[in-house]
Amino acid sequence: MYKIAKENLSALFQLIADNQELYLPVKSAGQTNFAAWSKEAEVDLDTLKTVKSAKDAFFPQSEGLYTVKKEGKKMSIEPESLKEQDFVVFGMKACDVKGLEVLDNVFLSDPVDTFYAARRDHGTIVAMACHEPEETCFCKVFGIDAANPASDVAVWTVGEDLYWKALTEKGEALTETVKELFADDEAGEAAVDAEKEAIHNIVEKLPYMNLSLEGWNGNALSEKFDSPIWEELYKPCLACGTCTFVCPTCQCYDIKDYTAGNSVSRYRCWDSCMYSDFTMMAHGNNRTSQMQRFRQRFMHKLVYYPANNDGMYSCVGCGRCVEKCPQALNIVKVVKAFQNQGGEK
Amino acid sequence: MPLENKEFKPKIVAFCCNWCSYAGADLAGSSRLTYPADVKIIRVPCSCRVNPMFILRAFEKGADGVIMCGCHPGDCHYSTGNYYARRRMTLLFSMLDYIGVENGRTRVEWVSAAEGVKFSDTMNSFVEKIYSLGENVRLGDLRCKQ
Amino acid sequence: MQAIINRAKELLADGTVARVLGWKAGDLPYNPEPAYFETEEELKDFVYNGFCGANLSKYMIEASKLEGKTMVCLKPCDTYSFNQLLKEHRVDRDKAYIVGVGCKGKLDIERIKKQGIKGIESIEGAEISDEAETLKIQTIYGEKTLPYADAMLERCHVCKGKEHMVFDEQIGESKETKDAERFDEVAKIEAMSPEEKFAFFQSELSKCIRCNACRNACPACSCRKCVFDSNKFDSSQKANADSFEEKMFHIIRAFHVAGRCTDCGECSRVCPQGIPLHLFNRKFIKDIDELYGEYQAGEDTDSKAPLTNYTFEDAEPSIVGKRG
Amino acid sequence: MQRIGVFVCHCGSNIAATVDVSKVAETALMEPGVVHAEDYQYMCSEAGQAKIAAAIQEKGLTGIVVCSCSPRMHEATFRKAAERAGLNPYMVEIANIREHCSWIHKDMEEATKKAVILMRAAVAKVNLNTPLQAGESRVTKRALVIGGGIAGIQTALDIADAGYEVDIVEKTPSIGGRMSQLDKTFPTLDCSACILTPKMVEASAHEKINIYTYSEVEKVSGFVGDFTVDIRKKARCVDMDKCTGCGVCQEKCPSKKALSEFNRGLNTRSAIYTPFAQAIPNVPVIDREACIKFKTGKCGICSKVCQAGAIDYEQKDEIITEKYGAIVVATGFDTINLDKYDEYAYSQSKDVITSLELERVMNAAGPTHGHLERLSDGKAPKEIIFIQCVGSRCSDDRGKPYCSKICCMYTAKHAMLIRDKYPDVNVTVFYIDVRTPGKNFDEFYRRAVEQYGVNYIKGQVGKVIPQPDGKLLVQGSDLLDNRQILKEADMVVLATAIEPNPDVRKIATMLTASIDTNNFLTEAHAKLRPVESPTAGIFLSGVCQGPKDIPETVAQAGAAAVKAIGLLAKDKLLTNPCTAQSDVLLCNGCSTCENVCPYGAISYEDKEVNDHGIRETRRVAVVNNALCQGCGACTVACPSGAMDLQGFSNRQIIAEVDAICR
Repeated sequence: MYKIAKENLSALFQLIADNQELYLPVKSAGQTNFAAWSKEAEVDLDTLKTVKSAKDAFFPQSEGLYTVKKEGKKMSIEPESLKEQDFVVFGMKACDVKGLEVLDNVFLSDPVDTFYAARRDHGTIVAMACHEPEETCFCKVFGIDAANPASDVAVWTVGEDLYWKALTEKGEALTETVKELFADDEAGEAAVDAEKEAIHNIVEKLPYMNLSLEGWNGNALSEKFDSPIWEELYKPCLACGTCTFVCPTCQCYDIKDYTAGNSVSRYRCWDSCMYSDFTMMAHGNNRTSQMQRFRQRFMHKLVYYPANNDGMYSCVGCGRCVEKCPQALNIVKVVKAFQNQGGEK
Repeated sequence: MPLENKEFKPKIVAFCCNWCSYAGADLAGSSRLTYPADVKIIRVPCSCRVNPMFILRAFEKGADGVIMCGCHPGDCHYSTGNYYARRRMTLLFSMLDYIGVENGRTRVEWVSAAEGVKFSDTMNSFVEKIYSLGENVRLGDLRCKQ
Repeated sequence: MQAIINRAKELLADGTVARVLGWKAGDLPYNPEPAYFETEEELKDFVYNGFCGANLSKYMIEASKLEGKTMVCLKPCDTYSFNQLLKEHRVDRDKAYIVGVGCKGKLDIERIKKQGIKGIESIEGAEISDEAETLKIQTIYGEKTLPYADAMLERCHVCKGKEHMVFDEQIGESKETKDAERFDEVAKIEAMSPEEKFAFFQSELSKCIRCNACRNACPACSCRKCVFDSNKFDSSQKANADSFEEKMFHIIRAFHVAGRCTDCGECSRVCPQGIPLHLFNRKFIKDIDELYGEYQAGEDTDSKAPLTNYTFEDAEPSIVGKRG
Repeated sequence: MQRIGVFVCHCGSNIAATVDVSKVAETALMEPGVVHAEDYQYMCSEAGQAKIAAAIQEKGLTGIVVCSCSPRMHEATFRKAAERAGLNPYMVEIANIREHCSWIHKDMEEATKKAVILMRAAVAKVNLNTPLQAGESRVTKRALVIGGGIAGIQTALDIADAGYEVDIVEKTPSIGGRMSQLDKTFPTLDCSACILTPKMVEASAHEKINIYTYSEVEKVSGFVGDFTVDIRKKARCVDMDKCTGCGVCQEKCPSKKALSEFNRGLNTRSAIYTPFAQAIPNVPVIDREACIKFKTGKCGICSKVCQAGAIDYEQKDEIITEKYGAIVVATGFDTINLDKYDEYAYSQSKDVITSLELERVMNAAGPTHGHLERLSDGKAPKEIIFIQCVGSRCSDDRGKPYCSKICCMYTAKHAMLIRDKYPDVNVTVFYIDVRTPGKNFDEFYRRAVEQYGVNYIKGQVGKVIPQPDGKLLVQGSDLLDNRQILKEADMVVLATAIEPNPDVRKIATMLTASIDTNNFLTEAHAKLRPVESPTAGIFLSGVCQGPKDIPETVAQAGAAAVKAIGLLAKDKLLTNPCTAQSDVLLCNGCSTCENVCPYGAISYEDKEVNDHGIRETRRVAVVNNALCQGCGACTVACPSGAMDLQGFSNRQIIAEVDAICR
């Protein structure tokens, strides 16, 4: 267990950034999101939830795949290179770390997504325990411990200090490079334990933490799919992509081409199942109504994904959709709606 | 023309209405009134056919200046087209100015079929302005700059 | 609120309307959602308080296709949007029973949280009937108070007024909440140097995640298919792969609603990244007012919109440079 | 994928001297879709067109790009050539590498680069072209002639003689125009009225000609073959059917102080008047501003003396709506206002007059009954000075930059007539140049100098100073002798520049006909289509197009008539297929497009649609292709992009933009 005073953090960031890229929560134009560290950046570790999750660091919102160049009648293809540089993501929370596990199941299973895999290989995650969890959080529902992020390095905030503990080899390696700035503090264990307990106490008080997911599993397909409840639930939905874009586990992307003069670059970008052209094909669209699109998102999180991943849900209870949905719809309301009407059906 | 930066060859798109300005450009041509080759003309039936999307598209793809020419107000071949175009462009240019794009990169000029001289004068002064502003870096897609 | 519920029950009971479009209480103190109510029983969840900011007029596009009338609760500012939709033949007046509901300014949960308030358990003072000028917020980290005005949405500080532009009946009083000039923010930007303007918008727009919430919430953006979703202009975009695309999207979106935007403020309210999108629309409104005469979209249903109108003497585009 | 052929024209050396045409053709082969490229001396020649046809057939081309002169020049030529070879004519695009490239650039490398880019833009566009079919529209077999001067009369007579109905709309109470105000005509010196009056009579008597005098065109809508025109027949206050033209009313009218327009304000007329004795129709009008009855409510003498009972004070303006297939503009000219030419003392001295005023002075029906006398004191002048180019060939904004063309000749005429009738009068002419191109023109001028002893001085007049004794001191210069001249005159005549009738601007706007900076109507092509306006169905007759003398005007009037007849002879016209189209699935039915359509071509219908499985009835825009003229205003007004313009589609224009910026 190492300790570093908050006031020395910029020295820590500088030292990390000397050797590799560093992404961390930065406040810009009033909003906190993960961004590359720079001396001028306004680092914001106080805001519990960045607007977007740290998903971008591993699976960017848009990313080049390859470029086709044309010279006269000759064509050449230049693939985009894979991530080669090591980098650190600092300040993720336990839920976001779990979110990566959800993405891993998708992108690292065969056929492996090489772009994602390269980023995972080169990335070291320093996650922070949630000092003050909020009413929109429900990570506990998915077995996540807000006080113990399953990252390479875990960090706890206690008063004016941060406590630092490497949990993996990658974490050890990172610690080696920055150790010079740390103080050893064996007594820290106690302080950290107190912080963990405080977090657990708050978690118990939060309104969503004891949400029941009973009945939601990979086997619930037709029962849930055919429920008339969807018809009521989707109605306020604007069909925007906010929930999917702030979500740490949404993984759908579209592949598009951009024509730039004499070259065409093929890139992929996040897609949203809320969009009317999601999975649009030549014949049209599988899902023609917003109800179907709305249903898709929650069925995927709570039924389809568990069906394919040994019961694991693809929601981590970060609560970003709860906070950001323009019309106050979210996965919690969906689950509750089924609970309330469970008996009536 | 001041050529401070000799390497900079601006890309300039000129939208010209078929009835007045395009004919004005033809007259400039047949009168051998020169203006820089940086200007490329796109023929549209009327200035009211020019969608703000076209102008932004030109900037996206690397244009350094976009000029739109139409019939003088009151002389539109379709009676009222240039009036709508005038309002549209005024608002669009104002918005571009508002977000910090140099004002001189866009222009509207009314050029009649008989104004070959005005056409070439306009293009000369516009190109000169673009040279003075230099490359457009605020309103382009970087992928097109490579 | 009870008066609205009572009236809704009556209208449902006597068959005047087939459904009620209002808000349903959420599971947190601040997250009611737009909802339809078809029975007296369902109305038990009806809520109308300071957090019912959503403009319901756009929902009337779909509701106009349903059998029977819909009772829709519209705040004064929402009625402008309804009128504009009416003007564009997107909603059916005969399918709407408009209850103009009173408003004392709507609350912005993002703004409340920005002031360091978290772990919210309950909020007092958000009820429409409350006379309180202060919100009392109970959180797991202690009790906080906040002046009501400090928790209001930006749009309420420049409120267009207490009048409903269209309604069948009115329920509840409205309160004057305007305490700022509508165009001050725009004027401030106009006064900046080009470099400052560019830096300002670059930093705001770089937050855009292209979730389309602004567009989808906007009552003026009522296109069946947006140009940014279609191949008509070869302009289909799904993500901002380059910072140009943010500008393109927001400029064109603002342009498409220029002269049609009622300045209802939904775009800024719904933006998950807190981008002050109203600054685009309001710039056009300011320009239109200054160049072509004052015009308030949605004030009526028969005036000529500024961009489908002209005078011989209209300002030339070169005025942009001359105004400085 | 299209199979595109690119044809690069040398235009002799017009293009090839500045643009490396073979390089343009070579580069074209690199462009997507291009399967054939060649260059040739003259693409528009028969041999050139044959090459295009051959390539279309041999290579199975689906679209072609011709890199040549302006599409305004030869687009139609190449479209026809393509059509003959079996290709839809709208699969042809022109890259304008002459007017927009070779003629304005000197550097071969630069011009070639630009030509390549223009070619690329055209290829990019044609890649997205679709075959279009021209529709048909009916032709209304009736012509409208705006203006009843000699140009309008001649055009109307020629059209009527070909068997078509013609309406003449004349603003003043009588047809006749400027020519009716002239005394004699050059170079034959025959009497203007003697040759004009028979034409006027012929027009009024022609069974196919209908004349609206004291009337103005109020509104024009529609398009070639099918114009709808509102004509305002101003209240004459005299019943045209009842009036016998006896003239008693004019004699008895007590208000006689109104200035005579016909005599250029040199004398007065009664409030009820016909402009001149030979007026057609010979029916007076009441000038309401001068009429005592209208001013005070009392009087009514004309009504009392009119035995036919034709006076009708209650008469109102009448709007007549009529359909026409063709419209001829013959609005003529006026002299410019001399307010800005203080130095000639026009406003200070009655003895400084314009040449047109001199015509009235010399005319037997004029204010002096044809006697040459000073208007200030009625004395016979002994010394007359003519000043040429007053307001013509002017480099500043006081006057006109052009030559008024007729002044040199009419001044020679005036000088000659004066010297002939009053041999004791000295005549001096100050001129910049004497311009006498025309049959028997120079001979005429030389007669004035040699036979009649008119004193021509090359030089300009700086100032005319009225003297206390009534004489006019003229300060001028003699450029040939290089000396200043001070000369006293009894009369000064200003050869005042002519300008298009000021009303023409309003009319041009109504007709959407182009007008140049001098308010002359623009022709469709300066050389090849001099009597047609660029707006189809609008023809130009007389001075409204440019300065002309009478024979030229008559010739052009005939030419305009022939063009109009050519149009009226057709039963149907092919319409421009480049019209707007609305995509049913994208249309919001919001009516925005309708609000900007100048032709009322857009309406709304409730249509059953199947939008990817969603079946519903939607209000959608429908374009009437016969009415749509293809301006594109609607396409930009439409936020969803549902409205698009065939031939200039969003994607086509964007492809051009991309190609240029690439």
